Amino acid sequence: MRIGVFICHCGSNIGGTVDCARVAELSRAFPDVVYADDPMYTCAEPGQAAIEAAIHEHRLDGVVVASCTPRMHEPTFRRTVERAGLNRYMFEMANIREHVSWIGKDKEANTNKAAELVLMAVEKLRRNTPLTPKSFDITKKVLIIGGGVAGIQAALDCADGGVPVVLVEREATIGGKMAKLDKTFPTVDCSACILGPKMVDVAQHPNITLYAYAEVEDISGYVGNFSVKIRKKAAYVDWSKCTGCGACTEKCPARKTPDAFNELTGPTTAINIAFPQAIPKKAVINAAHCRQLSKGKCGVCAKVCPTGAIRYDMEDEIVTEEVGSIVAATGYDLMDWTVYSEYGGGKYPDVITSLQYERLLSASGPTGGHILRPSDGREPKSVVFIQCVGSRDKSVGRPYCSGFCCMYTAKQAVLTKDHIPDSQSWVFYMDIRAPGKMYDEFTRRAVEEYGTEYIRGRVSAIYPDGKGQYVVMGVDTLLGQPVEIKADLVVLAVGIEASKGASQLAEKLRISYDQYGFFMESHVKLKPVETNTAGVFLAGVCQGAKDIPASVAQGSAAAAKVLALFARDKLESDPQIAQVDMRRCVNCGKCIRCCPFGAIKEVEMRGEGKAQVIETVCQGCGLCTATCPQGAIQLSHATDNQILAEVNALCQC
Amino acid sequence: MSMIRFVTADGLPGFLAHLAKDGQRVLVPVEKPANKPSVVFEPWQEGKAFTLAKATVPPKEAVLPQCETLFSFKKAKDPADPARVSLQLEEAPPPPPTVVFACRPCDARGFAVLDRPYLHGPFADPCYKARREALTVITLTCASGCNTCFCHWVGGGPSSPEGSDVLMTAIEGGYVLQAITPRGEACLAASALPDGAEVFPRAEEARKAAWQSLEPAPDLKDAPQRLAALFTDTTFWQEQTDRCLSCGACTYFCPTCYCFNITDEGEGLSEKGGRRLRSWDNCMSSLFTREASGHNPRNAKALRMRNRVSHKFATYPENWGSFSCNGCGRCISNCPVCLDIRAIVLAALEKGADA
Amino acid sequence: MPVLEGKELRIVGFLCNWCSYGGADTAGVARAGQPTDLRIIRVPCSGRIDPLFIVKALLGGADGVLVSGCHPRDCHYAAGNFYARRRLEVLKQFLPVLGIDERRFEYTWVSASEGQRWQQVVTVFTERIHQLGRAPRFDDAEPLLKLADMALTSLRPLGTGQTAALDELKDAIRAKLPELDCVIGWQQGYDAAHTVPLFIRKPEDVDKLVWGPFNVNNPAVYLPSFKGKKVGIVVKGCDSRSVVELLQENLIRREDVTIFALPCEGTLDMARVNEKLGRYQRIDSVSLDEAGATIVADGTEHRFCMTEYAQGKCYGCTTPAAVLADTRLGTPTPVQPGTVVPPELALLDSMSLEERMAFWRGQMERCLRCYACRNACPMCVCRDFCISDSRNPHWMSQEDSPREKLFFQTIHAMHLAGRCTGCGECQRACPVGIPILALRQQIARAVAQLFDGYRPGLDPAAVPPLLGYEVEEKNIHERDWK
Amino acid sequence: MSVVSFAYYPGCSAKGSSADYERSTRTVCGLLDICLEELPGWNCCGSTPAHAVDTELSAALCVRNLDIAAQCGAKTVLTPCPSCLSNLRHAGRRMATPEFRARVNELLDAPAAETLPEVTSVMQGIARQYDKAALTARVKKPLTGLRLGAYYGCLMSRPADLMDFGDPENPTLMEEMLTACGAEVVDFPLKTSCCGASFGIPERPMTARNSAKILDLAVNMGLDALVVACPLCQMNLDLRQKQAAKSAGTTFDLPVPYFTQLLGLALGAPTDQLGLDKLCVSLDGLLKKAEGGQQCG
Repeated sequence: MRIGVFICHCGSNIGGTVDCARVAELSRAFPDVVYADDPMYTCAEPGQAAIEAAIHEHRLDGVVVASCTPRMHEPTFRRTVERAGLNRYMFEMANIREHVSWIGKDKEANTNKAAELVLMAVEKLRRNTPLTPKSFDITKKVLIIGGGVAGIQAALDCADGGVPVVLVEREATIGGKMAKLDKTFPTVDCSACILGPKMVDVAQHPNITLYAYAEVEDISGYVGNFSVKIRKKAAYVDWSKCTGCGACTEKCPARKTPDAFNELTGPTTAINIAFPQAIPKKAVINAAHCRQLSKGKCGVCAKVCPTGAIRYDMEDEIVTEEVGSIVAATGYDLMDWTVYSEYGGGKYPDVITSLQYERLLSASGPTGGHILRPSDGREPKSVVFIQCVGSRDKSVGRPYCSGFCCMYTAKQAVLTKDHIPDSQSWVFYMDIRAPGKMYDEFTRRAVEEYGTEYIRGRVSAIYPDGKGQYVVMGVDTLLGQPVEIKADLVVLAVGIEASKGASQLAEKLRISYDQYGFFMESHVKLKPVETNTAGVFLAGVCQGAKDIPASVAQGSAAAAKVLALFARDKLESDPQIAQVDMRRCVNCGKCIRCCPFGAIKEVEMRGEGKAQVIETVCQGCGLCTATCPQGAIQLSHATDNQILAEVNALCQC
Repeated sequence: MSMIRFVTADGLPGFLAHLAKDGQRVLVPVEKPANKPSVVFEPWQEGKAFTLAKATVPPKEAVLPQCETLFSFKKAKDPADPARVSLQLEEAPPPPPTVVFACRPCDARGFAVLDRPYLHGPFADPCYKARREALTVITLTCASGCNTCFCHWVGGGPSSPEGSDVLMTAIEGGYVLQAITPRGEACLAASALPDGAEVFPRAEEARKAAWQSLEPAPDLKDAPQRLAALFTDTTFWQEQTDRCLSCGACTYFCPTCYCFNITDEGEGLSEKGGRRLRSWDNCMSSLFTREASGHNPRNAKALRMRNRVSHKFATYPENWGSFSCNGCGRCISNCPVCLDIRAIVLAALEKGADA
Repeated sequence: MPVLEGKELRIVGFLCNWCSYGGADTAGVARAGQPTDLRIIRVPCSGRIDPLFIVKALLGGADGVLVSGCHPRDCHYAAGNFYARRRLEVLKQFLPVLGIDERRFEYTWVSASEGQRWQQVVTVFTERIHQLGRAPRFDDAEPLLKLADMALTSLRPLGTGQTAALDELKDAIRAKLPELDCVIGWQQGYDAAHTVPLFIRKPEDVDKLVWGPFNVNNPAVYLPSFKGKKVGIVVKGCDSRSVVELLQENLIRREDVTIFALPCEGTLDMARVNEKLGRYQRIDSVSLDEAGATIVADGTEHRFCMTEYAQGKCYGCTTPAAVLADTRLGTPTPVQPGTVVPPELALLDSMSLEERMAFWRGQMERCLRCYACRNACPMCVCRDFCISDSRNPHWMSQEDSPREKLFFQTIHAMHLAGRCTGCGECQRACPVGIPILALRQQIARAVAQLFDGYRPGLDPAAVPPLLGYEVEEKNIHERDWK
Repeated sequence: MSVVSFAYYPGCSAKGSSADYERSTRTVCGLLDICLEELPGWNCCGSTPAHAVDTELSAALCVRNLDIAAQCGAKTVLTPCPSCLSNLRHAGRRMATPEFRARVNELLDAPAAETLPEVTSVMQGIARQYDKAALTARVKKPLTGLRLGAYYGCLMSRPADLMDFGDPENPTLMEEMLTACGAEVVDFPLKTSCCGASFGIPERPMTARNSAKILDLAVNMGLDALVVACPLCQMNLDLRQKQAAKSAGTTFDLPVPYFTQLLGLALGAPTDQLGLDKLCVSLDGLLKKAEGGQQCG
C-alpha cells in the first residue's frame, strides 16, 4: 500500500503550536507511508490540488490528512481523493487542531501527540477497504410537522417545487402563534392580513395534504423511506360536511369553555372555530366542556347544524403516510411565568402575558380590539410592560434570551398609545435587543413619538393598592433610585420554551434536543436547518429563539434542503453499514436482538440459519459488531481490526 | 557394562547444581499449588523445590516449545525514499543446553517418536535439531503402573530406556543412575558421584517388580489394519466421540503430538520488530483443516478423532514401524470427559475382528 | 512512539462521533486548555465500543482509558448508549478482579455543545491518572500462587443422592426414548470412581445410567449441537439453569428438549478426590452412603465425605432441584436463605490489586491454550469460530505470553456477562487447575448488583441483561465530575 | 384531646414590650391543651445585634438555650418571636459542621448535647396539633363579619430552606387559622414586605414610610384589622401608627392585634386574659362588630 500524509498548518491555527514539518518527517517512517508534506492550507483550492497531484505523481492508494475535525472537512477531502480517482473511503483524518493545537501551547508535547494521531490514522487506513454506496429509490414526499408560519412557508415552497406535502398541525387550525398576533413589528402590519393569504394558499394548494387537529404518533424508517403514523384526533364534527357557517357556535349553551386560542382572555363555546380566518374553517368540539359528551344530554349543535355534520361518536383515527423527508416546525410555547410569585404568580387578573395582550389588541379577540382590563373592563390609563419574565434568568432555568420580546413590547406600547391617546406606558427592561432591519428605529419611535417611558431596571414586586390599581415596585439603575408606578394594567414579556411535547417528538424523530426542548441543529453556524438524522430538517423557533422573518427564512431554507434531497431520483445509501461473514455466523441471534433499528434478519443458507443485514435500514451504529462474540458481523469502516489497529498503535508495550 | 552411579536422596540438589553448571538449563518437575494441583517442567534454580511425581505436562517443551520464535525481522525505511523498505532478519538465539531431569520413560520415548519425523525424514528441522542435540534426558523409571497408563501396550514399559540418556531407578536410600548413551556416560562421568555397580542389582529388582505390577497388555499388532479399515465407518467414530468436546487438551498434553502452526506477529517497523512464531497446532480443532474457501474436509469431531487415533495407531506405524502413542495416559486423565483412547483402539480391534 | 517520558502518561479515549467527539471539538474551538495525554479514537457510537477494546488497551500498557458518548436519550442511534452504559459498568466492576484499578477506566456522557464540560472531564481524569501514576505492567508482576479455602458450610445438607428414584427415572426414559434421538446422562467412566457423559440411543443403554456425586459433567453443553433433533437430557439443578439460559437465548427450542430431573445432593470435587487417591493401578471398590463415598484403590481405603469434598459451587447452590423439567422425580432438600461467597472469589476478594495481578501472572504461566475451558462451557456456541484462535478479527496472536492467555480469559468472561450460570465446568475442565471460575463469579456478582439481583438461567422468558437496557437504570448512577 | 407539652422559649420581648403576645399565647395554648414548659434559666438569643457582631458568640447564646432544652429531654422548642426562631434555627444548623461545633463548645461552660432539639414557631406548633377542622371545632365565638389581613413580616418565612414556612413570598398558615376561626381573610399582598424593623431608632423616616405603605394598603383594602405574629412588626405598625400616618400625610385607625389575641377571642377566652389593653389602637370597635356579627351569625 502507498500512503500519502498531509500535515496542515491551517495558517497558524495548527502551525502555531505544532511543528508540522517535524510531524511530516516523522510520518515518513510510518508503515506504507511513501509521501509526506505539510501544506499551509490543505482545505483550500491549492491544498486540495496538491493532494490530487501527489496522488497521481506518487501513485498513492490512500491519503491521511492531519488538520481540523473530520466533522468539518472529512466530506471535503473525500471528494478531493475521489476526484483523483481513489475510493473516498481510502482516506483518514487526524484531528490535530481542535484536539491538539488549540488546547495547549506545549509545542513538544503537541508535536509528539500529532505524530501519534497521524500514526493511528495511518494504521487505520492500512486496514480500510474501498466502499461504494448503493443507491435506493425514495418517496418524493415531505412531512411537515407544525402549521405555524415556518411550517406554512416550508409547505408552500416544497409544494411550489412540485413535491407533495403532508402538513400536520396539532391545533384545529394552522397559523400557529403568528395567527394570535394583532400587528407585527416593525411595520405594524396586521398579522392576519399578511398570514391569511398564505394560509389560504396552503388550503388551496393541490400538492398539500393538510391534517389539522392531528399529531404524529410514530415515525420509522430512514431518509427517503420514512413511514409516519398520524393520529387524526376526534373533532366530533364531520369536516367533509361542515361549511364553517358558525350556527352551532351561536347556539351552544356551554358558554364558559376556556378559549385556548385567545389565551384564556375570554370564554367561548364548547363547539367553536378558533378565529374567523381559521384554515380549515371547521368547527371542533371541546369534549371536556361539551355537555353532550361529558354529561350525555344537550345535542343543541346537532339540531342546529344545517348539514348534520355533528358526530358525537367520532373516534381518533390513525393514518399512515410514506414520506422521504421530514421538516419539524413545531414552534414554541410561553414558559409558565407563575413561578414568579413576586409578580403575583397569576393571582392578579390585570397582570397578563404579552400574548394575552395581543388577543386584547386584536379585532378578532374577545374585546373586539378594545384594550379593557380583564378585572373590571375599564380602559387602562397607565400600562406597565415588564421585559425578560422567564428569559435571561438562570434562577428559573431559562438563561437564554427569547429574541423577539423587546420588539413586540415596543409595538404593543405604540399600539397602546394609538388605542388610548391619553394613556402612559412604561417599560422595565435590562437591554433592548433590536438588531433587525428598521428595528432600532422602531423602538426609537415608540420612545420619541409615542412617549413610552423606558426604565432600565427590574421589577421586584407587583401588588394591588387596594384602590383598583397595582403598585409596581422596581428600580431605575440609570438614576440609581427605587421606582414605584401605579399601573392599571401590567403586561409581562414572558420568555419562550419549546412547544409542549417537543422532546417526545424529538425521540420519535431520533434527533437530539437540549434541556429546554429546542431541537439540536447539525451545526449551529453552518447547518442551522439540518439535524444529525439524515432527511430530517428544522424550521422556526423549534430550533431556537427567532422572530418571524428568520422563521420564514428557515421555512424556505428547510424547503430548499428537501428539494435538493429529492432532486435526485435515487439516494445513495451510506456504505458505512454492517456486513455479515456467512462463514463465521453461528446464528446465535444476539445481533438481531440488540439492533435498535431492526436492520438484521435471519435467513436460510445451505440449511443453516444465518444473520443478514438489511442495507437500507442499517444506520451504521456498530452495536451488532460489539455484540457478536465471534466478530461475524463487522461495521464497514469501523471494523474490529481497524479499531484494534488504532488501539495497538498506542498500546503496544 | 554401562556406567552406574548412585546418588542419595538428599544428594539430588547437589547433582542438579552440577548439571546446572555453565549455563545449562535443568528442567525439573515442579508442583503448582492449586485446588487441582498440577506438575509442570520448569527451569531449576538453587533452592527451588521440585518433585519426582509424574508431570501433568510432558517435557516436549524442551524440544518443541508451545510457542517458539523461529526468527525475528526488522524493517527500516530509507528516509530519502520512504517507498524503499529494507528488511533484516535476526536468527533466533541458539537454544541453551538443556537437561530434562526425572521425566518418565513414556516422556523419554516421546523424544524418540518426535526424532523420526523431525530428524530422520527427508528434511531435518534445524530448530528442533539444535534443541535435540543440546538435550540430555535423565529418566526416572516408574515403580508401578497407574490406572491411565498403558505404556506396555505400545512397546514401552515402566523402565524402557528408549529416548533416555540416563536411566534413574529409585531404591531405598537413593537413586541408581545408569548411563544408556555416550552422552549419558559423559554426563555421569563428570558428576563425581560414587560408583553404583554393587547396588545396581537392587535397581533391576525394582524394575522387574514394576513390570510384574502391570496388568497383562492386549496385543495391538492388528490395530493399524483394523483402524485403517474403519476409515469409512463414520458411525463407529460418531459413537466413540459422542461426548468429545473437541478441545485441544488431548493433543497439547500428548508427548508425541508434533503438529505445529507458523504465524507472523508484529509489523517489523516498530522498535520491537516482528517475529515468525512456530506454535503447537491441535488437530482436534476444526481450524486445523479449514480451507481458505471456508470448506472443511474434517468438520465433524468424529472425523477429527478418527484422524488423531488413526495417525497414532495406523499412519505413523506405517511410516516408522512403531506406534506414535507412548501410553502415558495424559490424554485420558486431562480430558474433560475422560475420552479413553484405549477403549477406542480396543473397540476398533473388536469391530475389525468380526468384520 | 512512546508518550513524553515524565510529562505524559498513556491515556486512550474512545469518543462517539456524534456527541462527545463534537464536544471535544467545541472545547477546541473555545480554546479550552487541556493536558495533552489523551489520544482520542473516534467510533460511530458508544454502543460500538466492545469492552474488550478497553481491556486490550489496559493490558497493552495504557495508564488510563476514558470513554464518552451521548447523554442517555440523546443517542443519534436511539439506544447505543443505553447498551454501552450496561456493558461498560459491568466492565468497570470486573477490572478489579484482574488487578487493574477500576479508577483507571471511566465512562461518561458529554454532548456536542458541552465544550467546557469536556475540558473539565479530561482535566479531572488526567489529574486522577497522574495521581495513580504509571499502570503496573502485567508481565512485570512477580508470580504469586495462593490456594482457595475450601472449608465452606453448605446452604443445604449435602449427600450422595442414593435415595433418588433412579429406577423410576430409567423407566421414564425408556418410555420416552422411541420419540427422542437420544437422551444424555452419565455413565461410569474408565473406573468406578469416575463418570462420563452417556448418550442413550438404544433401550439397553438406559441401564448404564448412574446417579450420584460423581456426575460432575454438565450435559447441557451438547444441546446446541443437537439443534433440530428431538433430544432428552437428565439434569442436576445447575445443569437445568444452563438449559434455561440456552432457551433464553433461543439457542435451543423448548419443543426439541425433554428434561428429566432428580434432586441433586451435591457433586464431588474430582480434583481433590484424585489428589487424595494419588497414583493407583485400579479401583477395588466404591461404596456410597448418604454422608459420602468410600473408595478402595490398590487396597488402601479413602473416605470422602460430602461436607468436605464437594465442589465449591455445591456449597452455595440455591437450586438443587431443576429450575425447569418435564419429568421431575423425588422431593428436593430445602435450601436455607443466605449467600455463600464462592471460594475462588473469596480468595480474590482477600487480595489487594497488586496481589491479584501477581496471582493471575502466576496462574496463566502454565496455561497451554488448549481451550478445554471454552469447549466445556455450555454457553460458548461460537465453538469453531472463536476470536481467540481464528486470527480474524485479530484480537489475539499465537504468542504464549501470560498476558495473551489472560486476555482470552477476559474475552470468555465478558462474553459470559449476564449469561454464566456458574456451572463451573470451565474450571473443572482445566487440565492444569487454573481457578478461572473466579473471573466469571465476579461478573455474576456485578450483574446481580447492577440488575436487581438478576441471575441467569432461572426464567426462560427473561432477557439476558446485556442484550437489553433500561432508559432509567436503577442501579447505575452517573458519576459527577466536580 | 390529650395534653401535649413543648419546651417554650419566650424571648426577651415577651417579658417586656410584647407581654400581650406572651399573655395571649399562654391563654390560647391553655385552651388548646398545649402545655408550654418555659426553659429554666434561658438567655437572650442575641436578636439582631449579636450575629451582626460575632456569629460564634451569637450561636453560643442560642446553643446554650437549645442545650438547656436538650437536658430537659425536650424534642421540640416553640418560640413566638420570628427573630428568636431564625437565630435558634441558624445556630442549630451550623452546629452540624464539626469545626463550628468545637469553637462554640469552647465558649460554653460544657460542650453542647450531640443532638439539639428542633425549634419551631408557636403558630406552627399549634397548626401541628390542630388542622383547620380541629381548630374550627374548638371555636366558641366565631369571628364572623370581620375582614382581616395577615401580615408575617420579612423574617418569618426567609430564608425559605431554613425556616421551612412554605412559599417565602406567599405564606398562608395564618390565613388558614383565621379562616378556621370564622373570619373573612383577604390575601394581603404586602404580607412579607419589611415594616422597617429595628430601623425605627436610627432611620425613623424609613420605618415610617414602610409602615405607612403597609397600613395604607390595609386601609384601602377595607380591613378591620391587620393581624401580626412578630413583636417588632406589631410595635412599628401599632405603636408608631401615628408617626407612619404623619409621614404619609393621612390618619390611620387600624387595630394591629397578634394572631393569638384573635385566636383567644374565637376560642372564647375572657377578653382580660388576652392583653388587649396593651394595644395602642384599641380593638373595641372590632369586638363590637364581631359581637354584632355573632348575634345575627
